[in-house]
Amino acid sequence: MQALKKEPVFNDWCPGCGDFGIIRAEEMAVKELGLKPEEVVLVSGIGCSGKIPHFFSLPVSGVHTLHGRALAFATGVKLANPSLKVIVNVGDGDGLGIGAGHFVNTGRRNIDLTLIVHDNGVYGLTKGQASPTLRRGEKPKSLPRPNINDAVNVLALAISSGYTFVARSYSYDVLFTKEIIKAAIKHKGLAVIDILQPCPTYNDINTKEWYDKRLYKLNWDPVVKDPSERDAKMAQALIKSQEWGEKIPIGIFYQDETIPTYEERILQNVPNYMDYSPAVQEIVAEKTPTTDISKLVKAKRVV
Amino acid sequence: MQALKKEPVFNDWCPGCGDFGIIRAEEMAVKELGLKPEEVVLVSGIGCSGKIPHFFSLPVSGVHTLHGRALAFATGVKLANPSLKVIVNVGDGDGLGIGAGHFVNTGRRNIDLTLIVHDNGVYGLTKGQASPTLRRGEKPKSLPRPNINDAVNVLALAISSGYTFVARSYSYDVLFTKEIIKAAIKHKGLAVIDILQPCPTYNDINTKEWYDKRLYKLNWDPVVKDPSERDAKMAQALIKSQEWGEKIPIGIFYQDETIPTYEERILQNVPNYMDYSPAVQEIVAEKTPTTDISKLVKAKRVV
Amino acid sequence: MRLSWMIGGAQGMGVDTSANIFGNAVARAGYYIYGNREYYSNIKGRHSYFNITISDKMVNSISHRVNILASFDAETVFQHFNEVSDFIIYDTELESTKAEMVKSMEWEITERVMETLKGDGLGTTVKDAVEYAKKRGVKVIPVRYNEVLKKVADAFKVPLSAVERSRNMIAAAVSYSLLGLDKELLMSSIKDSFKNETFVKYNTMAVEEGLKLAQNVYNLKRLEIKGHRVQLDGNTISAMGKLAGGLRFQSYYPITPASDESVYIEANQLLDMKDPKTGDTRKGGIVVIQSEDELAAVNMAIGSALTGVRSATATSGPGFSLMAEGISWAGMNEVPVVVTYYMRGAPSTGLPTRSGQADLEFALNAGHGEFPKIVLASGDHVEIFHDAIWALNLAEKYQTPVIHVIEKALANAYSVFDEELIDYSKDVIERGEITDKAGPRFQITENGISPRGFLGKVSELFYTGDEHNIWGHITEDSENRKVMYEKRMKKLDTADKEIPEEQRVNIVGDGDIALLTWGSPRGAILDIMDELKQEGINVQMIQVKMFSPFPTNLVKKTLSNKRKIIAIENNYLAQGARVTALHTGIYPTNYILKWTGRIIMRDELLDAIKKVVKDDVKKVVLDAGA
Amino acid sequence: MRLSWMIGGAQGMGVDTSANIFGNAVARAGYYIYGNREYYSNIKGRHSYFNITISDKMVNSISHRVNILASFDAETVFQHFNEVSDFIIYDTELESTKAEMVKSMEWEITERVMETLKGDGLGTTVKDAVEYAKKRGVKVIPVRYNEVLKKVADAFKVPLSAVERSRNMIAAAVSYSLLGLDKELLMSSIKDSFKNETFVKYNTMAVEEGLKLAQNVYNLKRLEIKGHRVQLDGNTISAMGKLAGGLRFQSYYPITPASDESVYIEANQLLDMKDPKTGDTRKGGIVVIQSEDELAAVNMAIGSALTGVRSATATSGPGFSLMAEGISWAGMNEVPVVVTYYMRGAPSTGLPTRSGQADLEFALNAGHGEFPKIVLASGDHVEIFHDAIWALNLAEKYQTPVIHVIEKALANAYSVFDEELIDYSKDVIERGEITDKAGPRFQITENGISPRGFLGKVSELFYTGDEHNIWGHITEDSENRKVMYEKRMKKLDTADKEIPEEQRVNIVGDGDIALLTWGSPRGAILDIMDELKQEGINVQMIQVKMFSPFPTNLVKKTLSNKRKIIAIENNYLAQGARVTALHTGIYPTNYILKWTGRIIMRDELLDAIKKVVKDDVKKVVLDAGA
Ligand SMILES: Cc1ncc(C[n+]2csc(CCOP(=O)(O)OP(=O)(O)O)c2C)c(N)n1
Ligand SMILES: Cc1ncc(C[n+]2csc(CCOP(=O)(O)OP(=O)(O)O)c2C)c(N)n1
Ligand code: SF4
Ligand code: SF4
Ligand SMILES: [Mg+2]
Ligand SMILES: [Mg+2]
Repeated sequence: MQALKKEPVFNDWCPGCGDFGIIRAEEMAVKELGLKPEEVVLVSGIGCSGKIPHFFSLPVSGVHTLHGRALAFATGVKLANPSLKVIVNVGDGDGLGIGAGHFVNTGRRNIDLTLIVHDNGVYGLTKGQASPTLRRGEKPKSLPRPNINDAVNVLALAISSGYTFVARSYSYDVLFTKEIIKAAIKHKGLAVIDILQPCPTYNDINTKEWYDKRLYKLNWDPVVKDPSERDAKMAQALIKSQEWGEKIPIGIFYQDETIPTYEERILQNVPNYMDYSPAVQEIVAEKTPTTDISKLVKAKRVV
Repeated sequence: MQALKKEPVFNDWCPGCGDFGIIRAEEMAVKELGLKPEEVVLVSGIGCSGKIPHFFSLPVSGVHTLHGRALAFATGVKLANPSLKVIVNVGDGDGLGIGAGHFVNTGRRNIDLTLIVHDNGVYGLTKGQASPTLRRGEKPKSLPRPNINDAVNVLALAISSGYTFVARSYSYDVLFTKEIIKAAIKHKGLAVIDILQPCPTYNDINTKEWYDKRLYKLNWDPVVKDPSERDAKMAQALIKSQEWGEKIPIGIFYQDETIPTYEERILQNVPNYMDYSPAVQEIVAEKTPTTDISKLVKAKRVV
Repeated sequence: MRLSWMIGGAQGMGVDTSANIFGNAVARAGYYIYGNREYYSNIKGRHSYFNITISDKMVNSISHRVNILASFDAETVFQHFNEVSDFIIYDTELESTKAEMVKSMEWEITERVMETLKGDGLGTTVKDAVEYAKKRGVKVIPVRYNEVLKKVADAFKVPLSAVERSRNMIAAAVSYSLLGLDKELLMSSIKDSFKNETFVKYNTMAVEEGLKLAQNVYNLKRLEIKGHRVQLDGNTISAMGKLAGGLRFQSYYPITPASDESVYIEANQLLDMKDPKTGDTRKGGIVVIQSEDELAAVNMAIGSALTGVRSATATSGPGFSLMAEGISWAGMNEVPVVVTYYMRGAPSTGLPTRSGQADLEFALNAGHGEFPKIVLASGDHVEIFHDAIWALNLAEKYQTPVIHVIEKALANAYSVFDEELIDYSKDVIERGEITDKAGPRFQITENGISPRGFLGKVSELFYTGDEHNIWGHITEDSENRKVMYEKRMKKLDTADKEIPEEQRVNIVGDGDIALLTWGSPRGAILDIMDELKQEGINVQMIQVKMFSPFPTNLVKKTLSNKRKIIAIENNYLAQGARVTALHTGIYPTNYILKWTGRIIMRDELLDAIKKVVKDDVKKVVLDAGA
Repeated sequence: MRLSWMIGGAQGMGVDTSANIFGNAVARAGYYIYGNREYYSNIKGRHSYFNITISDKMVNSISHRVNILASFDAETVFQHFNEVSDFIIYDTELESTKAEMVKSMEWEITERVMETLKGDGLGTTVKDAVEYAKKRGVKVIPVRYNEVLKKVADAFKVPLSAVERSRNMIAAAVSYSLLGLDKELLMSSIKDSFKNETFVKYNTMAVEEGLKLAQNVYNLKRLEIKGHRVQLDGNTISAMGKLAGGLRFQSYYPITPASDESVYIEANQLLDMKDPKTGDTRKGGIVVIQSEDELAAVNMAIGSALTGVRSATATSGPGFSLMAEGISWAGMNEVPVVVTYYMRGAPSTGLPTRSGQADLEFALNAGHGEFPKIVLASGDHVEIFHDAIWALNLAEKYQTPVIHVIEKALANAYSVFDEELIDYSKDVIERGEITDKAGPRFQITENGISPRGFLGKVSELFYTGDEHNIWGHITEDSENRKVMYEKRMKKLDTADKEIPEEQRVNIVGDGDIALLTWGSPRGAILDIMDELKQEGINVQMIQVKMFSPFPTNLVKKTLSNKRKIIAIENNYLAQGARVTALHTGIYPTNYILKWTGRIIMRDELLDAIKKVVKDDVKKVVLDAGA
């Protein structure tokens, strides 16, 4: 039981699962960016997708959290130690069903995180129920009857919530996905990538064949270079995000680095936040507190 | 203690609170539409705004639920008894902070409900913390330091989530608000009205004076008359929803009745749902079950 | 007479299907069956298995040691070779596969397997494992699966891959031969199980071939059957109970092992309903809604219940945690809502597809503040059915949330039993105090129960999670608080007075050794009581079914003056015994506990009880089952 | 010596401010003070009041019956006229206001007031209420508030409305006169309280005028003071304790009565920190984040804790319900996280601004599954401070969630006490087993504690809510499950062995009547022990501070052979006594309970104990306080 060296973890995704493309792209992105393993923390939710940190082949750290809550954990990790690179992988049910509240509200903070949505249209690990990205009227083989909910528009939702890097990719296009992930990690601020991820086991609608004939790459400039461009770029991205059907665009829809990150906003109140963050503060000196609250106590003196 | 007749409830909102305008408009709308009181159910969340059912002057019913969960309760009420008119009042923290997950996912269902957001930029009942609609950098008198979160774009979020009636109003313009509420109630599908509601106690930025010089009424056709118009109307609404600053539009941004309601979707599976809904089914006949599950049991017979 | 059979294979390879068909065929021969399913939290590739006990009497447990192991992959051999007493069926082509080559097997297991084999001087291949078993008297039946499948493929002129899914049926067929039962039963079972004609054909031929590979050993005879028998798992029977009990609204968020219940209800949403006035039957629809999370699920059900509709949700640990706030609201607002709580391996995500009884005290205390909550736990499939109806009645009678606990061990297990046991013509529907007149919702009454009007039927009904007056309006008045709070709490006393204690606890046997338990261990206990007697150990099973209100008097009386009180539970703390102690002041003298996520099996339990009684061991920790 | 004073008025009218200033001035004269605040869940207009006890010795309770009632509106007179023994200060201009005209007063209260007055043959005006009190020996001090205010307004040439907020200070000043203390103390207190010069001026003059309206009655002398004294409420002192204890991350979602703690930390986010190596002091920042809900709050704190940062969140009932799932994850992953649980009136939204002790069993059992959880509850302000530090230590030592319970009754009350009581130079910081080497996070150890590495300091750290192996990777292996689960649970035994039981329970007195309690009732009990002795009632207070791990041996020993065991709690079920019974098998003989949301006051408690002891009443239900 007490294995001295770490045994490799068996990757138990189904053969052909789109998640394989994502993990490969993500590994390559981390590697190519030259990130130090101990500085990278993968935070994931619960679902097939959520197992990704355990399967990662690089010696990074990983936190496999709760269904829907990955962004909250990631926020805690990042703000306590802003020097870390935090990448968050969530399922579409995970991130946009049960996790939608955090999806929206994290947008409002523009924390320097990368969020990757494994968009397979189903709840994989619970046997293929409709996820929030499955369109109404569709009936993948795991559903007894056509889906009666409308799909959420992930990209428009992200833009409306304040994400400053919004992209879509396709898991079987590993190299393209890798590049998008790299761009997202490099982006200063909160990035989301909606990765179209076929689930060959349950979703027989949005298959490789289905995507292959529809996907095309955006060829435009999504970057807000000056706040004055923001409204226009946002509008074009919002309109583009509605496109789904015969043609489906992938690529970067919107990017805006003119908005301060949450970390920068904290800096306004805590000037040394980046180099003297909670994670580096020493709280104990020979068993006693290093924190001096005497000024606070004094302020409450009556005599 | 056992008062035989119901004593009037004391309305304990602060003097001048924008909520007064909302309740008046809502009462008038219900009255002018000639809705029968026992068919109207007000469902609310927790906050100053959440107290509205208790203060209503018409003999409707009211369910003052949990912080953030009003839409879930309302969904249960409505689907169990689709003949009811259900109006949901939430605070902005209530509906878009803690309740954002339900806000988004209810959009996917297009249930025939009316959602009214009391948008005052603060958490009123907990003493004025920033709500999700307060813009970054703003410092109402109740905040010790400027707000470091970005505001969520309520209207764009609603449109991205699938709401089929999306409007904004202003609580001090009671007659206009009343008309918008009437339109929302009459709308077949899920309607949301973001009502700008000054909170004179905590929010000294978005005051009456501030709004009075900025607000203008939309003068356009927001209605999708045919699915082919959807993308264009949605795009124009999304773009318009970004407008905030010197000029702030109020009115109906988007309306689409070409999408079936959730109730209509249920009808596909349960043909007599509207006239033989759960609420009218009798489950007991002289103490014994009326439900005959013998076919289900038979299907499981081995011999 | 009892016979144990196990089939294993990778998830997605049809192990369930073959286990069901095999069991079904045996049941058609007049045998009772209990079958337990074990599987990983994984969709494809991990090891899963079904362990079945066949008996001429009703049976509610499985045995760790099985007579027959039907395998068609290497991992099944490695995981179970040590659990077999009579026969191992295995694939000869895998003989040289080494344990360390089976990547889907967790390394902890691989290590143990290798140790065991090496300890016996053997290598680490399938052949070695089989050898190990052989040395211990197990007979082995090598099967050339690919050859058989090729025959089938050739006969139908299809590629081998098309008939791949018949592999498991071959394993089932070989073992079926050993039983000596009519081939026809198995064939008809196949026919009834597959809708797709082609599959029937492939499987029929594969089975024909498989049947040839072994001979009758056990000599089972066809038994006479009176009436009908049904084969039902816990999820399905809970759904059936709820439907018969008048459930009309179910909200759920997918979660193992709860969601199958909701999916079943949804699939059978249109039901025959009798009109109480005309007597005519017509179709009526149940509303089933997949919500965005469990916060929504419970609150939707509560909203629905306010309209007078019997409403429920079903979940397991993680989801139940999210329902605590809603349950507290329902308690405060006296809303009849049922939460079917499927307990699985906890804490946190835990062992999502394994079983456990570690959430009992949480269920009892979930939700801040004090309010009456009724908590009942079923011990077998038949109990689940009637308890599901009962739960709906209790919720409405006492206008408060009811938690119905069902473990994964029952949810995903099935049993074959006499259909008359779930005859519900004698189950009553009690709706409690209902009014169609407007008036105060929360009238103060002696027994705490106030006449309840329905939203949409009565106007000016008010509800609030804040403390409220009789009209449902907020008040912070101190005196009102005192009285209204007391009124709510009194309902639990009323329930305690009204619900016969005999219905709240099952007491079986009259020995001077108390086996204090609840939920699924009931099955194993009942199934070994005779053997214990033969060993001179006279036990009495005290199975608590309702933990709130607790049947204090009866349990106290029953536990008094026992020679030993042995707590038997699927958890670490013996939570059922803790709750019992809280109410009775009586503590167990001994413990038999298991928290591996696997069901308590009758053979390990038998050994453990002997150890406790004969060797006076204070606590036995069980761990059988791969 | 003890003197009780009360001031009331509509929310938003500055009642708090005047109560603080009044108390502050009296404290400057050398008196100890305990002040309790009652208010509605409302922003403006509802009745709120402060009830203060002044004493020459440290005091931790208030009295229902007050010597002086300072009122400046009608509702305060109606709500409290029946609670005063010596003086009522009231506004003469309101004399003709009838109870039924006061719309902000809840009708339940109005009805009772009218009944009381009518029962005495009186009308229902303020004058009648005052008359009622007079008949019972209360002296009345009529004040013409508007006249005084007009004077002030005229003096500064501002409209009356500008000085409106000085009304409450006049009431305070009139009562201050009765005490006979130096005017200067009050004046300097005003100066120190308002940043705005103009307010100081208005209030100074208003107070000058007010002071003239009454004369010295109580003759309080200035007392000698050694060292410093502080005036602190529960929210603030908890924040201070956390900060001293090394808290570096606090997440919160606004909720009464918890959020003031977080707001205080945020406002004091930049702190002096000593560098352990150089000894230099520099500023360091605490991260405080207002999350979108409590699900996020708890999980953010957990995420932060994984980086080795001391992390906490603070909430009350509804929010805590939402944290159950996260707490279970933290238990599974052995994460040191502190949840400060402010208990308020439950269930559900309940009485959001009132107090309660009804969530104890929920706190103990929150989160599905079994995992060690440490739960401690403070009994007064000083305890809160040191317990806050202790909680952070325990969390890290035992690598598990710690729940620190503080009631609203302490959170919003303040006390004045000797500053040395919160000297923290002797509070140690214990971080438990920490490692900076890569390696398995969940090593199996004898005491259950595994060396903990931090995210960002050590690579290849893995966490998962699923059952995991020593590396933090998912495994469903049965044997690993058994061992890993046991390892986690052992930590609670280790904690139980290591934490001295004397620190987990406060035992005061040596009588043969046990007063079994926890949390805020401690104050009232301690404050009446002398009086009880004088009545011949010798009691011993057993205040349980830590409910998990429970100090079983010491409590059992202490409770044994008591003549009576009286459970004293702010709830219905006597939950603390239930938990005690679960662990010790010892049940209370009597109960004194209160669930109105109001604090237990020393005079009502004194009466109740006498009733229990002398008249042998089984259970007394308290209900004092408007
Ligand atoms: C609170 C809670 N509810 C439900 C579950 C059960 N659950 C596990 S995975 C899953 C859905 C997974 O779907 P998705 O997020 O789309 O991820 P995928 O498996 O498709 O990658 C659910 C509902 C859970 N673990 N926790
Ligand atoms: C789960 C939970 N968390 C926190 C609270 C405390 N709370 C009460 S009202 C409120 C915020 C109200 O703000 P908003 O929703 O904007 O409504 P408003 O008062 O502004 O109308 C909060 C956080 C609660 N009741 N429940
Ligand atoms: S179920 Fe779908 S998403 Fe999950 S592992 Fe299999 S293919 Fe991938
Ligand atoms: S605090 Fe603000 S929102 Fe609440 S009642 Fe007062 S003015 Fe209205
Ligand atoms: Mg998915
Ligand atoms: Mg608000």
